[in-house]
Amino acid sequence: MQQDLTKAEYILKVEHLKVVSAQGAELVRDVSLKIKPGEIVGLVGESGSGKSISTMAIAGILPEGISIAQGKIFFNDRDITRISAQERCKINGNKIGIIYQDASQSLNPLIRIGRQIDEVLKIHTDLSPQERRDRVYGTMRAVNLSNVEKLAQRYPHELSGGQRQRVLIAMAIINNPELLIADEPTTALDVSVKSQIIELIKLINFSRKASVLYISHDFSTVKKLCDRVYVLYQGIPVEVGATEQIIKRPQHMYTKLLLESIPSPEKRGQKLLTMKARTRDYRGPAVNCLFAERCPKVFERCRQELPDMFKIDKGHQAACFLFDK
Amino acid sequence: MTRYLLKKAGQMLITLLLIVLIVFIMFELIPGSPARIMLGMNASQEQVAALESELGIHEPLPLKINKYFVGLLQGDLGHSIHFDKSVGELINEAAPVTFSLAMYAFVLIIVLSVPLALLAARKQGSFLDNSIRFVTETTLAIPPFFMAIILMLIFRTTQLGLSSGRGNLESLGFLRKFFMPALAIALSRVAMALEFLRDAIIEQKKLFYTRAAVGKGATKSRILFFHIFRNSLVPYVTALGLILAEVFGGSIIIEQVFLLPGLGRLLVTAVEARDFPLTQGIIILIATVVIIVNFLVDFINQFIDPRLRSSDMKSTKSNFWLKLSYKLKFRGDVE
Amino acid sequence: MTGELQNILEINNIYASYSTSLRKLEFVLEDLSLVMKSGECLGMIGESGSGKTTLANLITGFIKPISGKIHFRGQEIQNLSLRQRIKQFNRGIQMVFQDPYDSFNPKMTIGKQLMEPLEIRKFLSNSEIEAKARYTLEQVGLSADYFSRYPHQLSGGQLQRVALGCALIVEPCLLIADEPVSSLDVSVQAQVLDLIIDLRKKFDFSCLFISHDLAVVYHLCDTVAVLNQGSIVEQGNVEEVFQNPQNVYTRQLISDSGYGD
Amino acid sequence: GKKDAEKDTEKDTDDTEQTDQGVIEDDPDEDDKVIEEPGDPQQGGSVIVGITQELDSLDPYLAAAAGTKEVIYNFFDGLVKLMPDGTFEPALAESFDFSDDATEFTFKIRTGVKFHNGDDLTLDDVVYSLERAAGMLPDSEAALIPQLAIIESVSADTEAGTVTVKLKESDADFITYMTLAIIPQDYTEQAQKPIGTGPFIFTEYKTQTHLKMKRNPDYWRDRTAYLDEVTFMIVPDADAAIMDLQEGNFDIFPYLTIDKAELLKDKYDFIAADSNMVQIWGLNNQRAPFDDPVVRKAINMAIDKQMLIDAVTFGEGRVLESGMAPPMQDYYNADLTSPYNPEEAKSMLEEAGYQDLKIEITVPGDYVIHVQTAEVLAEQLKQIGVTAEVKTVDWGTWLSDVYMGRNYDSTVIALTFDYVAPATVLRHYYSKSDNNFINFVSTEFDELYEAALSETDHAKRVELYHQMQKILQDDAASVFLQNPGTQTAVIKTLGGYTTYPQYVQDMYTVYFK
Amino acid sequence: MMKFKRKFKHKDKNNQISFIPDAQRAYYRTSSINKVAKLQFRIGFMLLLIPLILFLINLLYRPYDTTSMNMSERFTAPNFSHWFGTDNYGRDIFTRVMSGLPLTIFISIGINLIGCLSGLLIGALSGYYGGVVDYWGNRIGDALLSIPAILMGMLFVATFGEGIWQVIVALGIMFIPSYMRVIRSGFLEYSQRNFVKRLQLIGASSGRIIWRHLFPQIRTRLMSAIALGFANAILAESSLSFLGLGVPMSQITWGRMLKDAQGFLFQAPWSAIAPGLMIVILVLGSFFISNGLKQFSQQRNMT
Ligand SMILES: Nc1ncnc2c1ncn2[C@@H]1O[C@H](COP(=O)(O)OP(=O)(O)OP(=O)(O)O)[C@@H](O)[C@H]1O
Ligand SMILES: Nc1ncnc2c1ncn2[C@@H]1O[C@H](COP(=O)(O)OP(=O)(O)OP(=O)(O)O)[C@@H](O)[C@H]1O
Ligand SMILES: [Mg+2]
Ligand SMILES: [Mg+2]
Repeated sequence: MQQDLTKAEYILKVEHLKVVSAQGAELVRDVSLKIKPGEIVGLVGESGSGKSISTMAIAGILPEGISIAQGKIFFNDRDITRISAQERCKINGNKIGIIYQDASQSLNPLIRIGRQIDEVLKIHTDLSPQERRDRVYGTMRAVNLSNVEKLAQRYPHELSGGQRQRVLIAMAIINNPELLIADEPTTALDVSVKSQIIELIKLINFSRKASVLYISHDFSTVKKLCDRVYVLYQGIPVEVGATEQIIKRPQHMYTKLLLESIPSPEKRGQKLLTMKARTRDYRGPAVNCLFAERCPKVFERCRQELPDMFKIDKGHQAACFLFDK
Repeated sequence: MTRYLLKKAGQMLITLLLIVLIVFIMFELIPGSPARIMLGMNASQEQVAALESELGIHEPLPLKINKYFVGLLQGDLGHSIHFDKSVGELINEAAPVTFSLAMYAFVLIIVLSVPLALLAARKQGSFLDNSIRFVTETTLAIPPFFMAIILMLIFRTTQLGLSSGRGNLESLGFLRKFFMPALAIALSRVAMALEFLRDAIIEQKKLFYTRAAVGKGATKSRILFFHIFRNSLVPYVTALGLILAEVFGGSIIIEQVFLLPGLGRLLVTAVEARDFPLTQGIIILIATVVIIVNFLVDFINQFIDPRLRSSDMKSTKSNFWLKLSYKLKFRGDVE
Repeated sequence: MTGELQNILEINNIYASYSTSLRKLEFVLEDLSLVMKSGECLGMIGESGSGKTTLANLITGFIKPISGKIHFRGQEIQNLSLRQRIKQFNRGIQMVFQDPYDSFNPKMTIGKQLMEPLEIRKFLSNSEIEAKARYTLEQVGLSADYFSRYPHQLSGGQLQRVALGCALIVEPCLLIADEPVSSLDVSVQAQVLDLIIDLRKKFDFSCLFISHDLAVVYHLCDTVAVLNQGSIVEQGNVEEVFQNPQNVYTRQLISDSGYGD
Repeated sequence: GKKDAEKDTEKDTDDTEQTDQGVIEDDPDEDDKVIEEPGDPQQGGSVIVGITQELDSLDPYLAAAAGTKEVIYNFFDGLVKLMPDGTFEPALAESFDFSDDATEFTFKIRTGVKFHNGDDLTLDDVVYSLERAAGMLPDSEAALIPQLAIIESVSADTEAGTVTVKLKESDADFITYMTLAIIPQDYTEQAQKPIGTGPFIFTEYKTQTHLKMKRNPDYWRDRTAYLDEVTFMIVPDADAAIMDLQEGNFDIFPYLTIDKAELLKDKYDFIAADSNMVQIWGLNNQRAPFDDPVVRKAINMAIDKQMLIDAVTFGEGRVLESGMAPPMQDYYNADLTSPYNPEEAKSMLEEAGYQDLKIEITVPGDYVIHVQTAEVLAEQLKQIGVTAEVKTVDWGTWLSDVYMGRNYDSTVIALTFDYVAPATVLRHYYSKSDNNFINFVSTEFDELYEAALSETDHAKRVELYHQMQKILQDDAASVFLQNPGTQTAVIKTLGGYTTYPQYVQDMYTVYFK
Repeated sequence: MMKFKRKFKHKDKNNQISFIPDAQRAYYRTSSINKVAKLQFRIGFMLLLIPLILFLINLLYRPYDTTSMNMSERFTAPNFSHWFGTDNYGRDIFTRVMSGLPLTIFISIGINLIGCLSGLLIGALSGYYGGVVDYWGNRIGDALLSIPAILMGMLFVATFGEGIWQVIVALGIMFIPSYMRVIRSGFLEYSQRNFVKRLQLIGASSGRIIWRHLFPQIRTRLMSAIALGFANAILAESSLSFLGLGVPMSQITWGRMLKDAQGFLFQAPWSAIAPGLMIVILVLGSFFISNGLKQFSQQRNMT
């Protein structure tokens, strides 16, 4: 992939991000991740592991009562955790495009979708209404929506789930953002629609040179799409590596077990799982390895210390004492 | 659409018919003969009997109902017993007072509740929010006539020159003259309207699409006015529709206090005099207005919220009703 | 998986619709026929809106078909009300729903809700009922201290286990599971799938498993039926269908999912 | 207030001038009509009168509410006119005469009198008026004025210019009824736009708001009314009108209670008058325990009437000892007394075996004065160990259940007399009358009553009525409470306000000083 | 921040912050809504305590008789011997206000009992079964609600006469549609939930589903409605009294006292202020409690 040398090495660099709720619960404990320009990075983890909260922290749209307690987020080498609302408005929708997890909740139900897509242009550009309309239709066509003139006049609830998701994508990419964050764009969708959207994201990444942060708990799509993958467990990345490495040679016990619990043709009719069930939802500060209670290979040290990331291979790291050499 | 309209019209008609029937049945049960009331204590039995038969009081109920409906279809509301005048004419005289009072109060409600709700909703639970709500709740807790009395005392002692609403309609500035009565009606309802709007705004704020709008780069004020405010209007408009019935109810009392020659006072006289045609006429008028306004509210809401246009919004609707019944209907009851 | 080859469920030419006016009649299920053998686990796949839930509701009796027949254990049931069904079959049809939190009374303890079906049936004494409920709880892999908890104190996976227990405690002949794992995490989904496999060995029931996840169906089921726009387009042994889909739609579905070959 | 009103007048006259030419001679100096010589009547000006009752029909025969009658009084004249001292003066009749047995009355009708519509008053109009009121017109079923039901025939003698009325039986009070309004023949809009011969002409009525009238320039008396225009403002609640009174928005306001005078005394004069009300605590003589005269007597003794008057009407009322009131002039038997003696009342009850007596007082809730009276009565009864429950019903219910249905224990009510005819009040105790709602039965009383009706000699009638009142007192038919006084607030610039034994607001005599 | 940490430590000992697996739920459980709701409860109860304490004092110590009249002391302005002054009969307003509580409350409770029980019955049936019952229930409710309630109250009282029971029945009937709506919407909402389906499948009868399962769901909501209804009943009673249609003269309710004071407002404003203030306090207290309950129920809804 070509790189513009004037640009920063990483388009997005998150360092030790910690997000807490008003009650002090740690929703995201310590997330660090880096995305190079043009790269598609996956973020996997079970429900509640803090994937969406991390993206919200990046986009500055954390819900009321939830705040960043620690850490920095560099976008093009600029810390965007403490910028003013106006500056945030300039970045969001312009340089960072976001596709939200739940499409039906992310659209204003009372406004025609054409206008909602147009709103992004209205805020960030000073194009004439005519130009804007052309661009809206163009982008809508680009995300494989057909019959766009009519579609633009519809209200969100009059669209199918797949269409809604594509509208969101159109909204996210219409300003050619440098970074596209896609938060589980396919979870709610049918199999056939799912693969279309994956193709679409690939295309955007290719044609518009956008970096992508792709969030999912579905390994099959991650496998198809991502260059690199972070595995998140209870607000802490436990393993990172190239997609190949993670899927073919998972090192952290959690990743291993997670992959094993996915039904596959070979395991048909057999029992799937060796991972113990999680018994409680601990939201206090991490003082030891959080996976210890479920880990089959747990040993004394796991219960006492919090493991760092240990290097396994080139670009492949895991937060497990087994690799502390 | 026509189907919908027809269905709605049918429902409205049924509701109206029921109202007429309820009033009919009540009047059948109410003791006291309008003839005797009209003629007074010194009248003789024969005189009363003669007047009663002239008024057709002892006719069987179905016949009376039938007669009434035939008249109604021809736009004839009957002849008032007490005033010896046609009901239509009497209503024509009194309705402008009540309707302008109601409209005035209505406008006051909107003018007061919208900015206050926006202020209160800015930060839920803030000092400002709490104090706005405390004050409006208090006004809601004051019986309306007591409120009127308090206002009267206050305005008198402060000499603001806002005299009570008595006098010729034409001779004084309408706005000044009706200010106090309208305010007395409005104050207790402001709390209802405000709370509705405030809750709606807060609820909308919690919804994800507002944050998604931040994600698009929209500014705060744009989000508030372009997204949140508009989306909060549906419950607010519905609340306003239902408040209207209460405003009419309020004007019945307030007209007594401020001595305004409106429908409310006419109605009290009519009921006391057992003047059935007049009572029925006024009730039908008020109920029709309320029903039509609520129909319009439905309509406006559909205009605001396209989701209400599609039929399969069962859950949204039920949720909606829940909230309505909660605050509004309950609060609104008999005040 | 006994050798008994009787059909537990036979659906013939069913038509179903939600529309109330005849003018705008739209069939959700159209001329649907399906045969399910006793003891088998039938997977039902199809995309969203294809009518899977509708079919489940039809079999359980929540909605009535416009025409067509449903035979359960040889008896025509499409016109029986829920109460009549309970009287007629002491081992009937039970169902597990997609959203576990939605399928429990949030204000009643798990134990009470487990015991309720038995209380209604009035065959057993109170102590026996409690014993059986505790036993069932154990069977679905939950310890006894969950007995007195409220639904919101359980995780989705745990609650889905309880839901299975609630359904199985009355020993049904046929269990309909409408996407029981779709709202769960992979790891939790795996637990529930394991549990179903386990329970099928312990209890003797047939299972209609509805899902849109082909992997799950392939993992769990013996036979599979593919539903498209209200009718079954293909039915057969799972492996055969997955390896050699006959229908165009099925082929598309399987290739999209990355299954098959 | 007044200046505004005057401006209004001017506007109004502009409108009406086309139809009634020269009705009002505008005095160019009207605005400066300030009181220079106090007490001297000035011509012109307009006043606002506050009235507290909603008006009903404006037809003088159909109007039933006292509040309406007192207003429309100004549009009409009767054959005779009641004077403030209770005597009668000829009005539209130049003179009148009646037979000794009081069955035939002859009136000589004045000539040159004009109705408001410009028509001359004719004998036919008088005959028509009497016949209509007596229910003698072909389509009428009953007398519109019940007292006139005894008329047998009315005939006119064009030659002599007289109208003769024959009665079915003798009625010495008949002349008092002849204050009856005389109306033009076959005019059908009396209820909406009344027309008579009176000193004022109806101009406008807005329901619930006001009624306006203007001076009749062709009035038949030697002078027209002083005032150019009078507006009756309807304010149903006297208490609520206080604020307006304090600002001087009304020129005349009748029916205030004396306690309000204190608040208004710098702007208004207060003119006291007797009312035409006999407030009684009616005891249902057929209902236990009031069927026992002992109970009735005991209760009569237990009531401190003066305290009641102090409490309810702030002392502005006269204690009554009989079923009639002082405004009835010499018919009222002022010699009767009843002692206030709760101890004896108590022992009387005990002797008669009544313990823990529980009674109910049903009052029409619309009348605050009666409700308050009942409240005070209940309190006073406690002293003799009687528990009284006050039950308020609305006026319609009172009329049908209590007055007509006679289904009650006791009630507080005021008997009113529209005419100064003693029989109208005492009729309530005549056992054959439908108005005898207290179920009083006394043959002696009945005989006296019948005799009085046909007696024409004034002194004898007075004697008969005095005897009747004594019977009522001796039998303790009910408890006669008070003749409440009324107060009329008249703004200090006005003079000439006159009160009558009848309920009227006579604007003819009112003028700016 | 300090606060958080301390809290944490304490909870850490028990080794659990919360047992709720889905933290979304956890968030709402422990959120600040709770605090506001509790505060509102507290204020509400405090307000309600004022009239209650007055009533209790009245049981032990009654400076004057409530009914005996003393003409020499009429319209005394508030002073040391008459704290709230005297009325037109020279009766002590303080004593009367103190003894006005029970009847005021009795009437309000009666009204709500009728409204709530009938509303519960109709609402439950129409919410659960829908169909014809629902349609006609709604039409009648609409009809009743589109006439201003004060007007209906007037007609009812004119029909049945004045008196405590009449007021209770008349207003009780007027309260039915409101309760019906609250309950109906609750039942409608929950009867579409899957757990109702599950119960039907295991053979639970409709009665069992309605009373054992659906009713508890709307209980908080209903309580909030009742608290509101309680306040509204007091307002309604005083409004009717104002029109002269309320409880009989001899009975002391605050509405009645306010009505009686009307005639002497300018001579003795204090005679209106004391009962008026009591009404406001009582009503406001109920509003607060209702609001608190409402927030609790909303919060429950989320779990
Ligand atoms: N209560 C209802 N009223 C009207 N239409 C309905 C109703 N329930 C479902 N439908 C319609 O029937 C069709 C089939 O719905 P169904 O719920 O059976 O689909 P499904 O296969 O279960 O989909 P999913 O995978 O999303 O659960 C859909 O088009 C849906 O819109
Ligand atoms: N608005 C909120 N307030 C408080 N806590 C929240 C809120 N939203 C999410 N959380 C909690 O924050 C944690 C991280 O949630 P997040 O939404 O990031 O999970 P996720 O990884 O996106 O899960 P999923 O796969 O279900 O989307 C969870 O424990 C969640 O319950
Ligand atoms: Mg998420
Ligand atoms: Mg489904």
